[in-house]
Amino acid sequence: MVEPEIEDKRITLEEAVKKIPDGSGLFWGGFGYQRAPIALSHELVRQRKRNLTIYTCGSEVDLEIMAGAGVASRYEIAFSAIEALGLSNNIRRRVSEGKLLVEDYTNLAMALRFLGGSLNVPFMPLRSMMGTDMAKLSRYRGIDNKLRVIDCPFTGSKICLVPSVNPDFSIVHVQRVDMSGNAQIDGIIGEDIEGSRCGKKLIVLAEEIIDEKDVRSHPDQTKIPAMYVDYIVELPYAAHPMMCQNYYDYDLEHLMLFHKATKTEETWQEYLDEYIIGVQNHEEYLKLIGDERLKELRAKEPWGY
Amino acid sequence: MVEPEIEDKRITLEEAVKKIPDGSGLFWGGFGYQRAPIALSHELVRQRKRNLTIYTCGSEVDLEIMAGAGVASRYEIAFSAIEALGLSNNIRRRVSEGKLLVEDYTNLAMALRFLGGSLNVPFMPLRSMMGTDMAKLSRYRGIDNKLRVIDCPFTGSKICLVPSVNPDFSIVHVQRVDMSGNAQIDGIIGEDIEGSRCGKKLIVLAEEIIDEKDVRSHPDQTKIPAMYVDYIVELPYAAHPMMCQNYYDYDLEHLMLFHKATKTEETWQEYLDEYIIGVQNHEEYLKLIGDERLKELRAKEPWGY
Amino acid sequence: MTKYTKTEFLIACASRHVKDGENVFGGTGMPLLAALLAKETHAPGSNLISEAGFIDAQPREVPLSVADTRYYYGCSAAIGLIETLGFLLQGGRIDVGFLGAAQIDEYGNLNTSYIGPYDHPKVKLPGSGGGNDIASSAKRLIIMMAHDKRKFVKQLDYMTSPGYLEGPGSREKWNLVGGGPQVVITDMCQFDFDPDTCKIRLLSVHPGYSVADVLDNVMFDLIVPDNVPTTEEPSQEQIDIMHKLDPKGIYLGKGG
Amino acid sequence: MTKYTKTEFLIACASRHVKDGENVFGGTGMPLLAALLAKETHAPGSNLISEAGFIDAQPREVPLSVADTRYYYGCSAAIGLIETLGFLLQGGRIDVGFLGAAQIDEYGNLNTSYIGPYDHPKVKLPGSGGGNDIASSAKRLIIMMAHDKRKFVKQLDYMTSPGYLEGPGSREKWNLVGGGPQVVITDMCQFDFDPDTCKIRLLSVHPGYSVADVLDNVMFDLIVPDNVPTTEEPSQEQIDIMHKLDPKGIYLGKGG
Repeated sequence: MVEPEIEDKRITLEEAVKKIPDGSGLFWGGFGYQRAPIALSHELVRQRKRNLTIYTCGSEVDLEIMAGAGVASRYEIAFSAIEALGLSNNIRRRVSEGKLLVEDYTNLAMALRFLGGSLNVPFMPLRSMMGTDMAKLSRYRGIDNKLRVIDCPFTGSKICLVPSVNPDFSIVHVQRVDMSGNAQIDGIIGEDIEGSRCGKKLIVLAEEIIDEKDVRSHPDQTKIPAMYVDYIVELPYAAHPMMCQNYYDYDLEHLMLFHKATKTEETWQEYLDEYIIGVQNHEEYLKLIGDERLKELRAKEPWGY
Repeated sequence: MVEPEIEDKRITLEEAVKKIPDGSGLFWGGFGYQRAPIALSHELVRQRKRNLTIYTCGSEVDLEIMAGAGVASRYEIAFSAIEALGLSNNIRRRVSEGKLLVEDYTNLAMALRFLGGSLNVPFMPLRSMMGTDMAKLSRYRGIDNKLRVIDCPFTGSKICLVPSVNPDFSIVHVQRVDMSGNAQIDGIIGEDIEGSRCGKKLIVLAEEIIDEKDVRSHPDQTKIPAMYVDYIVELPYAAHPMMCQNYYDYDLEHLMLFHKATKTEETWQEYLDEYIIGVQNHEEYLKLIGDERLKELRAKEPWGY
Repeated sequence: MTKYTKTEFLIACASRHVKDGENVFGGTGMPLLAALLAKETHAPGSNLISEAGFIDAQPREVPLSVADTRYYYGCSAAIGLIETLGFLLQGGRIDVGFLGAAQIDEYGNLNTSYIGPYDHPKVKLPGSGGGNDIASSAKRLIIMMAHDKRKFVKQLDYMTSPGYLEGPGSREKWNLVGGGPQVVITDMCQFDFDPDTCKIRLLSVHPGYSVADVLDNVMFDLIVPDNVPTTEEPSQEQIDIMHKLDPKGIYLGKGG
Repeated sequence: MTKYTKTEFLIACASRHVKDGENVFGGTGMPLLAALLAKETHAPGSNLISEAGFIDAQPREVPLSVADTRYYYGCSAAIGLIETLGFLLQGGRIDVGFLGAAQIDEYGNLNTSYIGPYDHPKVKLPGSGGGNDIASSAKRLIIMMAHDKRKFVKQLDYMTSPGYLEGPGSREKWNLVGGGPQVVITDMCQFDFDPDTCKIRLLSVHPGYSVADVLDNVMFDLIVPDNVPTTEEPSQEQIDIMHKLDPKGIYLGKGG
C-alpha cells in the first residue's frame, strides 16, 4: 500500500490572523463561557484588523474585545453580555457611538443560519421572531434581507425564513485535533457543528494536537472531519479567561477584572494596553496571567473544570 | 435531596407492536445493513397489522418483509434493494400488483423531511430532485404535496421544498439504552438522530439495557435523550440477519437464503411461514437461527463486526 | 417566622411554579436556582435543560453560564443548540421557560434589546439570546423582574420577545408554538394574565406590600381582582437548600 | 499481455478517473473497488466517503452495504446522512460520485426507478437512494453500466437522476450544485460528453470491440470523434491489488 502523505495544516496564531483581510466576515465559535476563541480576538487586535463582521449566537468576552478595540464594525448575533457578571459595556458604548452596528437575531435563528449555510441552501425556516420588532426592524441588512415571513406553501400557516450564512472564515476552538484537522470536541457543541461547516475557510484552534491514530481508533468522537479544516493553530489556554471543558475552568478573578475594566473607556484602554496590545503574543499573555494561576485553573477529574 | 423515581419505560416487543394501530405512519430507523429493526417487522407481521405507511431513506430486508406480508401499503422512501445482493423482489411484485404504493424521494430529501419534522417546521429546502421526474411525478401525495420548486425569496434561484414528516411512531434500533430511555448509538447514525425526534411516539429497540450511571458518566455518547423516548424494548439480535456494530455481523448465509426466497411468491410464503409466522416471538426466531450461528456472528475487537 | 432576603423570597416563589416531571429551561441566575430548588424539593423528576446543549443537568455547583462545564457532570446528554432550541423547544417539548426583561408591557411582551429609540439607542441590552425562541415556543413562560415603575410600560422601546402581542388571537395569527407568559414575579408582587383579554392581572402581593404600592409602580392599567392574596413566604427548608446549592453566595449574595 | 476478466478491466478503468486528494463517494460493488484501488495505487490521499456516514474510510475487507461496519475501523469520522449528503455533498465538497443505472439517455440522464410506464411499472428498481443527490451535487459523475442496447435509450422510462437534463444551460436553470457526468464506463467502451452540446460522445473502445460494435449497441445518435483510441488495459499490479481488496471474490467473482 502506498502511504498517503498526511497534510500538516498547522500554522501559528500570527500566520492564521494574517490570512484574514480587513472587511472579512467571521463565524465565531464557542458558546457562553465555553471554548471561546479569545486568543484569536487578541491577535486580531494586535494586527489592527478593521471592519470585520462577526456571526455568532452569543459570544461574550471576545465580542467585547473586538468591539472595544475597533476590530469589528458589524455583529450579526443574538446575545451580548457576560451572563452572570452583567452587561457588555464596550458593546454598549460602541453602539451608542455608532461605531458598531448590531443586526439582532435569536440564538435559534443564528444556529439555523449556520445550518443553512452548511447545507448550501439559501435559507432555513424558523418559528421564532414573528410578531415582534425582531421581524420588523433591521440595522443594516434591510428588513427583506434580514428575514421573510411567508405563508407556508404546504400548510398556509405563517413561517419565518432566515437567510443562510457562508462567511469568509469560520473560527472554532476545540479540545483536540490531529495535524490533518480531525477535531474532537468534549461536552456541549453549541452551534459549532454548523458553524465549522458554513465558512469558506475554517481555522481551528486546539488545546492539544493528537496523533491521527487516536482519531481513527475513536471515529465517533470526531466532531469536525479534516476535510473541512484549512488551518490548525495549537494554542493551550486559547479561551482564557473563559473555560474549556476537561482542560481548564474560567478565571473568575480575571473575568471580574475584565468586566470592571470595560466600565469606562479609560479603564478599558488600560486593560487593552496591558493585556492585549502590550504583549507580543499569546505566550506572553499567558506569562502575564502567570503559571501558578493557570495551574490552579486546570480541570479536575471527574468534573471537567 | 429527594431522589427522583426513574420511570421504567421497558415493555415487550408484543406490547410495543400492540400500541401501533392499523393505518399508522412509521419512521423506520437503521440504514442499509446497519441496525435494521427486523424483529419489529416480524412482530408487525405476526400481529397481522395492515395499511401502514413507512417513512425511511433506505431500509432493505425489513421493507421486503413488510411489503411481502402485506403489512405496509405505502412507502415514502428513497431506496429499496439488498444492495450487493440485488433487487427487492417482494417490493417489485407488490408494486406491479398495485398493492404497494411507493412515493419516491432521495436519501437527502427523506433525511431533511425528518429534520424538518424534528424542528417542527413544515418544510426543508433542498437542492436535489429538480429537473427530473422525481419533481414531476407523484404516486399518491399529489405533486403539490410531494414537493414544491420555488424561486428563493432571497436569491431568486430555484430551490426545492420538501414537506416535513411527523409520523405517528418512530422505530429506532440502538446498541444501548438505560431504562428511562437515554440511548447510545455506536458508529454511523444514518438518519436516526432526526428520525427519532420527528415521531409522535418513539419506540427504541436496544441490544442491551445499561445502568443510568453509565449514561451519565458519558453524556457525550447519548444520541437520543430519554425525554424523546416513550417505550423501550430490550431485544438482542433485533437486526438479524442484518448487522449491529460492536454486537454482531450480518448473517450472509441467511441473507442469501432470504433473498433467494423472495424470488417467487411461493418460496417467499415458505420463508414467511417458517421464520416469521411459524415462530411465536423473537426468542423462538433466534432459536431457529441457532445459538451456534449467533455466536459466530458476534462482533470481534477491534473491528466491531 | 422565617427570616429571608428579597432574593431568597423570589427564588422560592419562582420555584413553586415548576411542577414535577416538567422539562425546564433554567438559564443562569435566579431562575436557575429556582429550577434547582424545585428539583430538590417538590419536583425531583423535573428535567433541567440548558440551551447550550446540556440535558437533565444536575450541577453540584451553580453555573455562571448556560455553557458552564458545571452543567456537564451527571447530565444525561451534552449536545448543541439545534437540539435544545430546535428539536426540544421549537418541537414543543419544553414545559417551562424563565426569562427576565428590562421592560414589560400589559400583554407580557418583553424588551431585552434596547432602551431609547432603535435608531439612536441609549443603552444596548443583551438582546434576545434564546429569549425570543423561549417566549415563542415554551408551553409556559415565567418572567422574573426587578420591580421598577419604569420597567412596567404602556409601550416597549423595542419588543424582543412575544407575550400575547396585541392580545387575543395574536399568538395564533403568527402560528407560535408555545402558550405565552403564565406569571410575572417581581420583588413586590406576582402577576398573571386574564385569559379573556390576555392582559396582565395582579395575582398576589408579597408580604410588606399593598395593592396600592403595585398600582403606583406600573405605567399601564392593571386588572386587580377583588381578592388579592399575600404571596406565600419561603420555608426554612427552601432557604437552607438554596444555600447548599449556592454555598459561595454567587447569586444569593455573600450575606446570605 | 496481462490476463483479466471483464470485471477486473472495468474496475481498473474506473479507478483511473479518481485523482489523488479527491473526496470520493464510493458506495458498494465495482465503484467501491475502483475507489479503493485508486487509493492503493495512484491516489493514496483520496478520501473515501460512504453516504451512511463514514468519512475517510479504509476498510480492510470489502463492505456489502454503504452502512457496513467494515467501513468503520480506521475511518476518521462516523456521522450520518445530513453530514455526508447535506454538508459534504450538497455543500459542494464531493469531487467524484459513482452511479450505475438501468437506462441512460444521450444527455447522461439516468433511470434507476422504473421500467415501463410510471402508472403501471413493469419493474420497480431500487430508486434514487442517494443517486439523484449525487448526480445533482457531485463535481463529477462517473457512471458504470452493463452494455446492453436496451439501456442506451433515446427516452428514459423515468428520469431518476440528472445528467445534463435537456442540454446546455439546463443544470444552471435548476441551480444544481455539481458539474454533471464526466464519463460512462461500460463493458464495451467509455463515453464522455461533448462540452458544447452536452451530448454523449465515444471516448475509447475496449480491446476486442470496434466503433461499429458500439454504434450497433446504442439507441440514440452518438458523437464519434475521428480518432477513437483503445481503452488502456489493467496492469498486473492493479489486478493483484484488487484481489487483495476482495480476497473472497465478493465482487470480483470466485474465478478471479
